Amino acid sequence: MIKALLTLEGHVSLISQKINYLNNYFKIAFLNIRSNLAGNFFAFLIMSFSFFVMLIFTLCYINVYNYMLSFEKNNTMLIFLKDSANYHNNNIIVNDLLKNIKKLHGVKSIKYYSYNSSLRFLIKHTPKISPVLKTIDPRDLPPVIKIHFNPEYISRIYLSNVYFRVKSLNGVQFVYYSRLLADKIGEFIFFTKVIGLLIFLFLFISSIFISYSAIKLIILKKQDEIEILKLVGATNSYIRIPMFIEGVIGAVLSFITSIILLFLLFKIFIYYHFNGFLSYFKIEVVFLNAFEIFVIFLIAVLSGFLGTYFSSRKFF
Amino acid sequence: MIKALLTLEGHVSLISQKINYLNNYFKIAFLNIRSNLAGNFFAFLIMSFSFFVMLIFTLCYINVYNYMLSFEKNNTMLIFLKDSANYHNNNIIVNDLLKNIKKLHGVKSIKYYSYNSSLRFLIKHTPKISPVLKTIDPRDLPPVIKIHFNPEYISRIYLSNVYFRVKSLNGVQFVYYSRLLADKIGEFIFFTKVIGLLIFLFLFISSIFISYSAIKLIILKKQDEIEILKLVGATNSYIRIPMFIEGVIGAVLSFITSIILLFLLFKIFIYYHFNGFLSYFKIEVVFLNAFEIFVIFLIAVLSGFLGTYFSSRKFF
Amino acid sequence: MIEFVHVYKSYDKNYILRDLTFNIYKGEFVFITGPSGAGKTTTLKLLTAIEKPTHGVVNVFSIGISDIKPKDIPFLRRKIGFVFQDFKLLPNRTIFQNISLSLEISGISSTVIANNVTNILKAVELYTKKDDYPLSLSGGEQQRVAIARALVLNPPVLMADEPTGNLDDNTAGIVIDILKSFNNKGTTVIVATHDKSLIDLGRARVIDITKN
Amino acid sequence: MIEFVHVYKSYDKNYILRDLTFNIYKGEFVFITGPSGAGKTTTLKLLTAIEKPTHGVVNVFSIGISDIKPKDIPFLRRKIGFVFQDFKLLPNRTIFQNISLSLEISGISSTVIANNVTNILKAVELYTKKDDYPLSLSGGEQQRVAIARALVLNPPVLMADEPTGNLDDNTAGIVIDILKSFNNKGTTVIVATHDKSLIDLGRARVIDITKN
Ligand SMILES: Nc1ncnc2c1ncn2[C@@H]1O[C@H](COP(=O)(O)OP(=O)(O)OP(=O)(O)O)[C@@H](O)[C@H]1O
Ligand SMILES: Nc1ncnc2c1ncn2[C@@H]1O[C@H](COP(=O)(O)OP(=O)(O)OP(=O)(O)O)[C@@H](O)[C@H]1O
Ligand SMILES: [Mg+2]
Ligand SMILES: [Mg+2]
Repeated sequence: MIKALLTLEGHVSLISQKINYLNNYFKIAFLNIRSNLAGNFFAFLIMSFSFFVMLIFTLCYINVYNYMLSFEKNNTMLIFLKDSANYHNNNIIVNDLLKNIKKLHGVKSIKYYSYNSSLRFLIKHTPKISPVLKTIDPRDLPPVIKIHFNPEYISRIYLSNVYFRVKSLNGVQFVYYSRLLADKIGEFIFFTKVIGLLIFLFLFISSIFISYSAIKLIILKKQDEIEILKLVGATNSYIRIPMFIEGVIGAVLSFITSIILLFLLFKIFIYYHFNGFLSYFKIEVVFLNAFEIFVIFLIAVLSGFLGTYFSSRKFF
Repeated sequence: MIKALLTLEGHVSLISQKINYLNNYFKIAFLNIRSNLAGNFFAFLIMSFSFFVMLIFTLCYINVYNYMLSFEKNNTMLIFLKDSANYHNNNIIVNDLLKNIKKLHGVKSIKYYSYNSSLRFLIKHTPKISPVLKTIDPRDLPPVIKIHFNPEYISRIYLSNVYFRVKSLNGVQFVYYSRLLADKIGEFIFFTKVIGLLIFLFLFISSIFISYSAIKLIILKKQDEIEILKLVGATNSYIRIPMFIEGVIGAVLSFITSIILLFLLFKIFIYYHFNGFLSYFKIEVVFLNAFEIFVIFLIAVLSGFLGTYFSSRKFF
Repeated sequence: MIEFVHVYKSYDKNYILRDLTFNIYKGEFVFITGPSGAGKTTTLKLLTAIEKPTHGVVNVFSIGISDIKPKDIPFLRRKIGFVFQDFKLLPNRTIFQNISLSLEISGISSTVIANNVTNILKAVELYTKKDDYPLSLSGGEQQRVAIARALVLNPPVLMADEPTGNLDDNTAGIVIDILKSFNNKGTTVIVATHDKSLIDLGRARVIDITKN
Repeated sequence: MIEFVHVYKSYDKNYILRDLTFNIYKGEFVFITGPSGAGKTTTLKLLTAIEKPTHGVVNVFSIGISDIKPKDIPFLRRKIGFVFQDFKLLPNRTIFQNISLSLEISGISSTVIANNVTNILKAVELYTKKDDYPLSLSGGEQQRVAIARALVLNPPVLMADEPTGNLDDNTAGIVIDILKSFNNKGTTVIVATHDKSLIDLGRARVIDITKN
């Protein structure tokens, strides 16, 4: 009989009831937020803190990763040529060499330095000993060919292939590329990825957990209220939906706060010319791009949602 | 009359009463912890997280700072000498120079490289162009004097003083030290200090705040209980002291957990040879020393205490 | 409408209700009585699925309480107004908000809510206190708020647990009159009480759970 | 011992008590009465410094409630057992722990506590429920626990707010007997109630706060 009553009632005013409910959910959520401003403010601060730590980590990670990548990608190869007394002969050999090297896949640009420009090249690239080099007779230096590679092609195997090919060419005295560094950096990038992922997971779980505690803090205050609501006939969704709204609003607001805070800090950082300083070390500092921000935003919303989910589960 | 009663009662069994109280405070604290294991575990986890972030930051900060300092402190000065055709004359000038330089305060060691050893020196210090240098005639190079400074003496002003003094000496062609780098690094160290302090303050306040929320979470659960205790005649200290015990125990346990976690992470880091990799860049990674750990421990205890203080204040 | 058939209820193997059988018909006014600790509150809790019987059958609106689905419980409770012995008012909502709660959870529009709540507050003589909070009311006033909350949804069944425990005889008389008037309009009313004078005042069927 | 001299008490400019003057002497048994909302509970709250008078003087043990220092309040409250209208028991402590609370906060050793609590639990006939939690007790049983907690410290003054509101006549009689026996041992007992039959049962001086 009660079921018959319910379905009847359900059909009569289903739509207006749904609207009333929806209206109510938001009303209750905002009422809850207002009625426990202090508690909600704490929750908000804790969540902001957690997202802030997460954002800072992402920012650092992305910059370290970029830096590492720039190491790997900026690889150039120096080819020192045999010094031939015969100028004409020399020219032919060099032209041959350049042609051969150009044929290699992934070579972006080739530059030939005669012994004169070779000295200028050395002076430019090793400022520390430039005064010494200035005293050197250019003719003592060998000509150099410098190869730039297409970053997409670069890998350890590719580089060592090119190395052996070039070495076997006529007129080449010595080929230099920083193989050791490349190896080490490859290894480091791998671990940066793995550890970055681990830390990110850790931060994600922590941020769910922090949302959880923050919302739990609010729910604990309302434990008796929820008990009474249930006794008076409130459904689960009536009790939980406003909480989810609260949780997600909290997460979004905290996220916005922390991203603004991070952006301001970043601007201060730039303002004090650290960027200039770091670019001295060839470190370029970039802010998070829209996609990264969006991903973290989704994570924030998700952690607000999951936090509410877990903290409100036990009551039902 | 009530006061008379109180003082009488106070004198009769003061000591046994004090012992009973003390006994009780610890009993209540442990009872509270046990009776709200879940809540306390959350609080513990949140606090661990906050201390962990703080410790990681300190570890990174100290390593970055050390690295910066090593830059500043490892400063050497290279003095390129005028090339004299007269060998004998040359020797006298060099000896004079060495004597004069030795007189300067803060000079730790001096090394003279004749043009032969000058080349070896260059080859050793600029491996990237060593194949080029190998083709150079040693006689084209000037002799070099290298000065190592006592790290304690080094400062920008000191270095520029020495620079001008040495420059004016007889037989000196050119003095090189990386002033630009020193300037930039000095600036960077300053900002590292300031920003480090700011972030540390931020983390300290956050960790108080997190202890605050964690303990608030526990207190909220007990709000009614506290109200009733007060109505039944409990004094403030009776209610608050067990909370302080709880708060400090929580802080200490979380601190221990997070330092152990950090140490394990550090060991994993070392295990995967990052240290070796970083030492390639002349970065030496060190763990926190006992003093630093102790300071953060004090901060942990303090934040547990202050957290309890602020969160339990409003009830009285 | 309400059936108890050989109902047993125990907490931790301690039987409170033993072989309790009775019927309450639509539109009746019934007193449930027994001394302190006899199981009056427990009997009412069985009717709203706050507790389930250990043995036996409890039927409310032809629904068996033993096998009711959790998601149907809220809808059952909306059909039964319950005045709790300890009132169970929300301390951080005003009297008005406390009473409108029962209507809000059913998704009723706010104009209807305002109207109904005002009427019921006038009936229990608490309209002047509508913006006060429960903790600032006296025990008797809180009891009347609890009654108002149970009645505002105009439920087919009203259960009141010791509804006059904190009321002086005058106010108790007013409350009984309110319950009677709802009963006259067709509401089934069940009152649990130990108060002999209240039973005398009500003059209705008495179910003594200790004599079953 | 207890003096009310021209006491006024208002909440938000709304005067509840007007020019209330009375005396209660050491060892007396007194009923405070009046209809629901008259200010009985408020009167008792004034005695334990839960509220302060708006005008007038309230003296308890010759201490003026208006100028008592916050740090002296706990010691005043330990001298006055208070049975609250809504019991105020701790839900997460057993009956035994609830009652021993009053003793623990005074720093009394646990052997003495165990002894005293056992005695008082037997007096209110709840010894078998000593390890249960308050929420699993009936309303009347909870009321008796509240009484036991107020009495266990053997205070010079005992105040009970509607101590039999949830009790049937038999149990109410037992409670009144307990109060009387403590009164005979020298405890000053003040009972706030609207229940005429209880006042008849007690046969003691009645202060009607509405007639002052
Ligand atoms: N959740 C529970 N767990 C264990 N025992 C309980 C629980 N609820 C009630 N009881 C016990 O069941 C018995 C009956 O309780 P109930 O509340 O139904 O009594 P009552 O008739 O309403 O009494 P009163 O008039 O005092 O309110 C009591 O002895 C009580 O201790
Ligand atoms: N904290 C408060 N704030 C505002 N008004 C209050 C407060 N406490 C009590 N009142 C009002 O004071 C009046 C007297 O309350 P009190 O609790 O003293 O009544 P009572 O005589 O104990 O009644 P009952 O028998 O119903 O318990 C009531 O109308 C109540 O609404
Ligand atoms: Mg009951
Ligand atoms: Mg009262």
